[in-house]
Amino acid sequence: MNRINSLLAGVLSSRWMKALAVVGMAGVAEAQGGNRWAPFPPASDFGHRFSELFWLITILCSISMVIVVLLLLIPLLRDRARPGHKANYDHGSSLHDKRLTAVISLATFIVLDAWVLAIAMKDLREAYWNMPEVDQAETYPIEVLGQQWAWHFRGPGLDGEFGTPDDILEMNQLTIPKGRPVSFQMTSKDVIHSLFLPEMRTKKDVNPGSINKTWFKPIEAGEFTILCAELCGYAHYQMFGNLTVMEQEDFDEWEESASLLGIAAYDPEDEEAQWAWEWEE
Amino acid sequence: MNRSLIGLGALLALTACGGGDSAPKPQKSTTGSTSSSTAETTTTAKSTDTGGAAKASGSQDWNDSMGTATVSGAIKFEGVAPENKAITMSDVDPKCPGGAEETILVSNGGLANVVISVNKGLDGYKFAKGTGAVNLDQKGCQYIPHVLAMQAGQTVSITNSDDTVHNVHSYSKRNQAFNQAQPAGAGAIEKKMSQKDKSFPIKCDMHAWMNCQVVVFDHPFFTVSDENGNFTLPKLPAGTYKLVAEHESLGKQEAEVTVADGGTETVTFSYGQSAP
Amino acid sequence: MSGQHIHAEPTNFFRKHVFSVDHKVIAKQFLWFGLIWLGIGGVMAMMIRWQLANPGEPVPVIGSMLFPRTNGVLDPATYNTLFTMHGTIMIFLGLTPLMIGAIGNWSIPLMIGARDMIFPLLNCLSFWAMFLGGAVGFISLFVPLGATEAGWTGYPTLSTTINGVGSGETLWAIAVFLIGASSIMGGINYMTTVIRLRAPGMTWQRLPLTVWGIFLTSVLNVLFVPVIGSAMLLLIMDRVFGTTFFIPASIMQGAGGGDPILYQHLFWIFGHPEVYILILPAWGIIGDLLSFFSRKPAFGYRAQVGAMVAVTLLSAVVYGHHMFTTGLSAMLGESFMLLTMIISVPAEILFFNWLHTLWKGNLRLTTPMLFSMGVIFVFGLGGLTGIYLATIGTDIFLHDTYFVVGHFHLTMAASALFATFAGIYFWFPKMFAREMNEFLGKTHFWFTVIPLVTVFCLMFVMGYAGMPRRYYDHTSAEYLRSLQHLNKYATHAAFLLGAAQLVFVYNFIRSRWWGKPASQNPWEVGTLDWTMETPVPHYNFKEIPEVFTGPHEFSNPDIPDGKDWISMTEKLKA
Amino acid sequence: MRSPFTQLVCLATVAIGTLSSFKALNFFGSDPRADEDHSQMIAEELPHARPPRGVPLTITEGTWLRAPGEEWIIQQNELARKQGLEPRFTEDPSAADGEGAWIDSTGFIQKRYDEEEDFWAYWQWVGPAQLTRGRRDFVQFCSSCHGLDGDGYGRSGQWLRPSPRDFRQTNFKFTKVLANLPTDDALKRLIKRGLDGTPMLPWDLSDEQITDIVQYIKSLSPEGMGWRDPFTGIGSIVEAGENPWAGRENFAIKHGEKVYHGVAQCMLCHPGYVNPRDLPGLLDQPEDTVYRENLYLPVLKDSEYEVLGEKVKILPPDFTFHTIRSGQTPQDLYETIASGIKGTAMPAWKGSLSEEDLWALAYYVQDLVEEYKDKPAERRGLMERLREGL
Amino acid sequence: MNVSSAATSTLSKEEVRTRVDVTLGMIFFIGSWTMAFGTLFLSFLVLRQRVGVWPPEGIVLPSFPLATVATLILVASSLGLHRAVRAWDAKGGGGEREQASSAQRDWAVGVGLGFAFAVLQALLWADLLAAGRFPSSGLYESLFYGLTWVHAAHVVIGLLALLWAWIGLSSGRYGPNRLSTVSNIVIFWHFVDVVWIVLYLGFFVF
Repeated sequence: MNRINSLLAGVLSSRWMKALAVVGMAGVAEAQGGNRWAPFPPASDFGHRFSELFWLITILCSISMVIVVLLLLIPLLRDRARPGHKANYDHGSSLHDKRLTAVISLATFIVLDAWVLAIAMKDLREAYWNMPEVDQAETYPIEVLGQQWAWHFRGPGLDGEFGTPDDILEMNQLTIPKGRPVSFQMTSKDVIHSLFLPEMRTKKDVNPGSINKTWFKPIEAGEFTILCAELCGYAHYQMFGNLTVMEQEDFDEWEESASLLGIAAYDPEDEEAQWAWEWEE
Repeated sequence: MNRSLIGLGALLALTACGGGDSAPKPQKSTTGSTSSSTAETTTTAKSTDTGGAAKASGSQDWNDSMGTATVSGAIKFEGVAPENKAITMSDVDPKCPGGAEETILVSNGGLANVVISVNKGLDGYKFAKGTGAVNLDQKGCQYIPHVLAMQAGQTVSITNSDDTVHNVHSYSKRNQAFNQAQPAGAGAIEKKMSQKDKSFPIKCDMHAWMNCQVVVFDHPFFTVSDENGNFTLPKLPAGTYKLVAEHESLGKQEAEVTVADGGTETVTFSYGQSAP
Repeated sequence: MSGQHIHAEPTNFFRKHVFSVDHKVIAKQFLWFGLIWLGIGGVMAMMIRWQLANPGEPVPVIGSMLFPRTNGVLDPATYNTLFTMHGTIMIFLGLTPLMIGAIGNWSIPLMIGARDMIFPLLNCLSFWAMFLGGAVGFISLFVPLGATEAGWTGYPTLSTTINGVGSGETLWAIAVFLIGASSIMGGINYMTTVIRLRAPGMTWQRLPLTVWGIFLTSVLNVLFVPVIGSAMLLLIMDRVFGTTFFIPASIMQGAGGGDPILYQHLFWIFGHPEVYILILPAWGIIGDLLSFFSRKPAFGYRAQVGAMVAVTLLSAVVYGHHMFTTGLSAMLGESFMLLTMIISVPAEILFFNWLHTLWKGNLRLTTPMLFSMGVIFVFGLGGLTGIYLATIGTDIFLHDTYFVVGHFHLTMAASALFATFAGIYFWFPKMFAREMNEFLGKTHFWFTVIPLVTVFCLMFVMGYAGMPRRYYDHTSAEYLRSLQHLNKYATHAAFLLGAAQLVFVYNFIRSRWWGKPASQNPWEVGTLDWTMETPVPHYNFKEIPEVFTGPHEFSNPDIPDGKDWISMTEKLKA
Repeated sequence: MRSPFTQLVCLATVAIGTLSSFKALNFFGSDPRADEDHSQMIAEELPHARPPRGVPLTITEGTWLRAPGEEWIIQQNELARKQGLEPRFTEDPSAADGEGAWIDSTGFIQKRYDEEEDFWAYWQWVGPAQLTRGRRDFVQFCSSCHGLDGDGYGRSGQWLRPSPRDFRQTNFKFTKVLANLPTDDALKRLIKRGLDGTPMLPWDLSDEQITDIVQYIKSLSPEGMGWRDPFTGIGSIVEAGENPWAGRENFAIKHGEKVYHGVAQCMLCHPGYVNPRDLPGLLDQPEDTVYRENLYLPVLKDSEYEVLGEKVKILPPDFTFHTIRSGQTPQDLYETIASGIKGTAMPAWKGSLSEEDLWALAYYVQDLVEEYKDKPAERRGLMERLREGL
Repeated sequence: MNVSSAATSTLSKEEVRTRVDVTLGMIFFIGSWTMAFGTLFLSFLVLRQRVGVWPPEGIVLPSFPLATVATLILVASSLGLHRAVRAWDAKGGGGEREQASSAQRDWAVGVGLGFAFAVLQALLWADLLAAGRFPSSGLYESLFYGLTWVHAAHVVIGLLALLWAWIGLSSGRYGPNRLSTVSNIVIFWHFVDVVWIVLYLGFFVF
């Protein structure tokens, strides 16, 4: 299995595969022209893993589908009813047929499902569920509050603590540093939303009444998209925002001035505006 | 959806929402509060513009020669006057010189900036609108005067003598509120106060300490106590009046006074720290 | 035999055609009811596609009639209502009555050799409960403050009063509740009928696959529809009586209030079996039809039945894959991923057997056969794309995008719809004693399958490119603007698909009244329904037949008279 | 009567009777743990749990609302005439028992005398059917933030800053009118445009729906306030005249920088964007001029707007950081600057600055937004320049 | 239970077949309804688990003695009806079934206790409402009212069905075939009984 995996990894990273990926992502090149057929390339670490997994499944599924279509087409062309032609009387109940059924089903399961399952599990355990500890200095925590129809983001500011005057509050705009794991805790005021960061290849529902967690590690700086992926009412389609990933030094500067502006905007009498919660481990 | 689908809904006789809202027939104009106005006032008032106030019939037009009596007096402040806190202005605007609060100004036991006016006893007269302008200056990042009393119809002319910008933020109720910027060197802001108005502040948001009080009366019998707390209300007709003294933080006091033609009466109001 | 008495045929119009207890009449009622709702749902789909391709432009032809206040433009609220009702209608009022109500009612007694359902009155009630449900759902479109806008899944807290205090959502929940009650009644009836009223000799292993499919669907109906019924009750209470089952008390602390995620669990405990509720009869029907028209026994009959039973058993324990992004724990997520992968094994067995049934057959490419093969094709596409969604890593990105829309339309909608069409074309001669036009039928097939696959494969591309579903206007967010061209292509294909259904409507109506009279057994198959005269007499079988052979004994060398088929009531040579 | 079952039944019957009579005598009383206020408290915690029956959806009575005066009516008719349309209002002197009124498609405007206040003002009649339509649309679309009663405190409106409008306070920030209250058209424009960077979205509602909603919102004014106050002024959106800098935008920006830091002293509340070493040179001021502390941070300002009875404070935006709420084109910015922002510290500048200065300010602010907002590297450069030598 | 007793009694083959048919349908129905109530209990357990202290502190709880008595009464009612049906099954057969007076008495007592239960249920609600606890007061109230409402709806349906069966019985309309209907209604009533016991355990015991 390992050998197959490494073989696959080799195939996936080969030039041949890249060519295929380029075809697949032709949209990226074409995006300048306004139209695309593919997502923008992943910008988070496990985004790349999931992209590779996607292409693996695509290859396997394409092969399977081709076989199915062939098996439909051949009888369609070869075994049409015509005078003198007789069907083969076969209940498929012989031991041989039963074995064949079992073997082919199992083989399909192994090739189609088990393989994918194994890689998916590996990816999930190594990346997706490997949530970073927040007390690691490099983890950047964010609290997300969804509402109809806007995203609120709260960064801890310079002191690294939530619920203090220097918290950074942003609406429909999220700024995070590049190359550091970003850890999210999120909840919603009213209905269920879903934080969808297409370039980061991540998505997590934002539920009222409970705090949901997710994380990712951006590996490219730039401007990205925030969308809402769970129907949240009338203006669901307008609930989008902007994700800015900054180089660390830009981010430091940004964090400082954002923090200072946070302090400037802090009104101790307006308790209601301070909606931060205790960061849950 | 519900209303968008009305067409189909109507077809199915399932519409649940209110039907069309065709323009209602214009109605006889009544406020609903009291009985309808008389035809006479309607016509007279129609000729005047939005401001023109016509009191009930039976009153006579006022002119200055009708008043010969005078009420004068003083506003006393008992006890130790609180010290006016100094205001540090330079960290907000270095062009402001600094100063102190002017809420309670006491000198020689007299309380300044108290508005004294006649409240009751003028029913028999009809007063023309005031004319002319009253000046409100902004100097040293303070309003001068700190308390301004004026007659409806007069114009307040707000000037800026500072080398900095102010915004004149009026909180008037019956006269239109406004919030107008006034940079250094800009011309005066002229605002006509056409309606009587209870005491309201004018503030500057850029310099949060700046505020002044303005009262607009619909008659000419009002004044503001001077720095020693003295005041004079001249040219009153003979009669019995209720005098009201109003201070921005210490509140209102009332007194009844009766004057004869040509006579002079003295009234003294007295405020203290524990005044109502 | 109880329930097998022959009562006199009713003469009263109401007794005969409206409140009839005869399964054949009820099947036809379900058929018309389902077709009308299918049409309404289809028109809604066309309006949705129009809006997606031309956001904010007035809907042509019907727009100004339906939405006079906006001059025919769909506003976002209306759009939300449309896709909500499109889903609800297609699943609960379109496919369920057609597949389970019409085909189930028609075929079960006829195929197992019974005179009627075991509880005829319950059968009648089942239809009228569904009718009432449909009526309530329809009324919900016109109530003040708007119809339902929370999607066919009706997730709280969007579906609670937090989002809207209008009664549309409440009526929607009541409608789903009533339709659920109808399904349960039908399910109990079908199950008991199949268990108790099989003709002598009709052993479980001679049961046609259609009956097997509907029987297993009934099991799922009886077991899992009550779950959605209860969930709807709780939702109605939340909306009307102010309870807080699904409404959290405070925003950040869950304590003290309800739990919106609970509803998702309840919904998908029902919702995933519902997918199989719609697909199991389809599998059964095409299992039979492929054999019938290949003139070849159903390959691996027992394996097919076993696979369907396995799917039935597994159906309820895989529901978690609908909730990978709601914050399932890692353990639950991995378990559901594994279980979901495992449920593909029965599907693989079915595919293998279907394809093997065709292999070396003698294929009569009639319309029902084409549609059956169409099911293999579209279900193959839909099923394989299920792997992306079963895998958490890819599902995280694809969840709630158009990829999902494409996937479930191919599996649940297109497959079930194709099987339904196959069933209608197949049983039409027996139902209405007239034949449907084959040429129009084949035209219908080709003009359905090609645009349909185009539309939903384009949706795979859209989803892969990151386009979320249930958006009123994909041009509002910059990220999606560059995908708008895909929407245009999809809409063109969808309109073609819609137009193709007019061929079916024409064919159906023309054949119903003016078609060629049908012979007793035009398809030359041996199941019990085709052995009786056409039209089917009142109370079906004067004498309960005795069964000697299986349903798929085609091309058996032991068949007498040199035919390639044998009636189930005949005996094989030797 | 001897079987144990029958005995059980008898026992149970006796028990029921006893219990029922105890019940009638209130023998059980209420639970000692019961806390009178507690149920109240929980009910308050769950405002959303209010059963929908409690939400009235139909308005049975029409209402008089203040309308802009005759000038505006004539202006509207002029506008319609210019667009080649029928005049919007027709004067009918015989209407209202000969009192006369201006009639349009939705209702009519009349000049009415208020006896109690002794005042003449223009009033508009809004019928119950229109209010009901507006009410329903309001509940459907607006109430999640603005509350079912228009109190600005719907479930989604909580914790939101800037907070959603409480329509009972009749205070609208971005209507861009010089008077206290906006005309219907100004409000409609605001609803259609939305406010950038807030959940107040551009609403894709039909014109008719928005008209109804606007009428309903106006009718939420309490007695003697807002559109029920005879003395309020209602005005149209401030008119931007000829753009004096057309074709010379670069000069406008330069000049705007001077106005911003100089005569208008925007930096008293907003941040300054020039290093204080360079400021005297820019403004022709003495070299030793002192500027306020923390020149690069905006100053928190009071506002007239209340949330839960407390006045909230508002931070003037840093144009290189915060999102401008009401449009970023020079035209939008001109309108905002000229008319001020109601209820906040931002005054109206029209009349206080020359048109040239106003436009220059608009161009300068637009330039700040374009150059630095969401551009981390550029903004960092700016901040470094500002801190230099400090 | 009825099936087995019927099988050993004097019912004819066709009667037994009918009994099996309808009882099978009833079993499927009960299975279905078990899922429905199972869903409600699942919700109950999930929501209850979200609250740290159960029952929540500081609120008025429904009266425990009242509920206990109600439970006993419902069980007694179920037992009475069961005895009546069993007696008829044993004695019935053909058209010669005699309505034993004890069976009739059991039946009457069973139905009467059913009504008594309904009254007690109403008292339980009245008690709670009088204490100012409404369905919207909190999660406990939501659960209590919500679940008992659903149950009470079944009680009402069950009582109506029992009354209907009683009318049929007393008019002598039911031959042995239709006695299946009566036995089915009683099975339903047992189910209602069991659901109540689970509710009682959930709300008052554990």
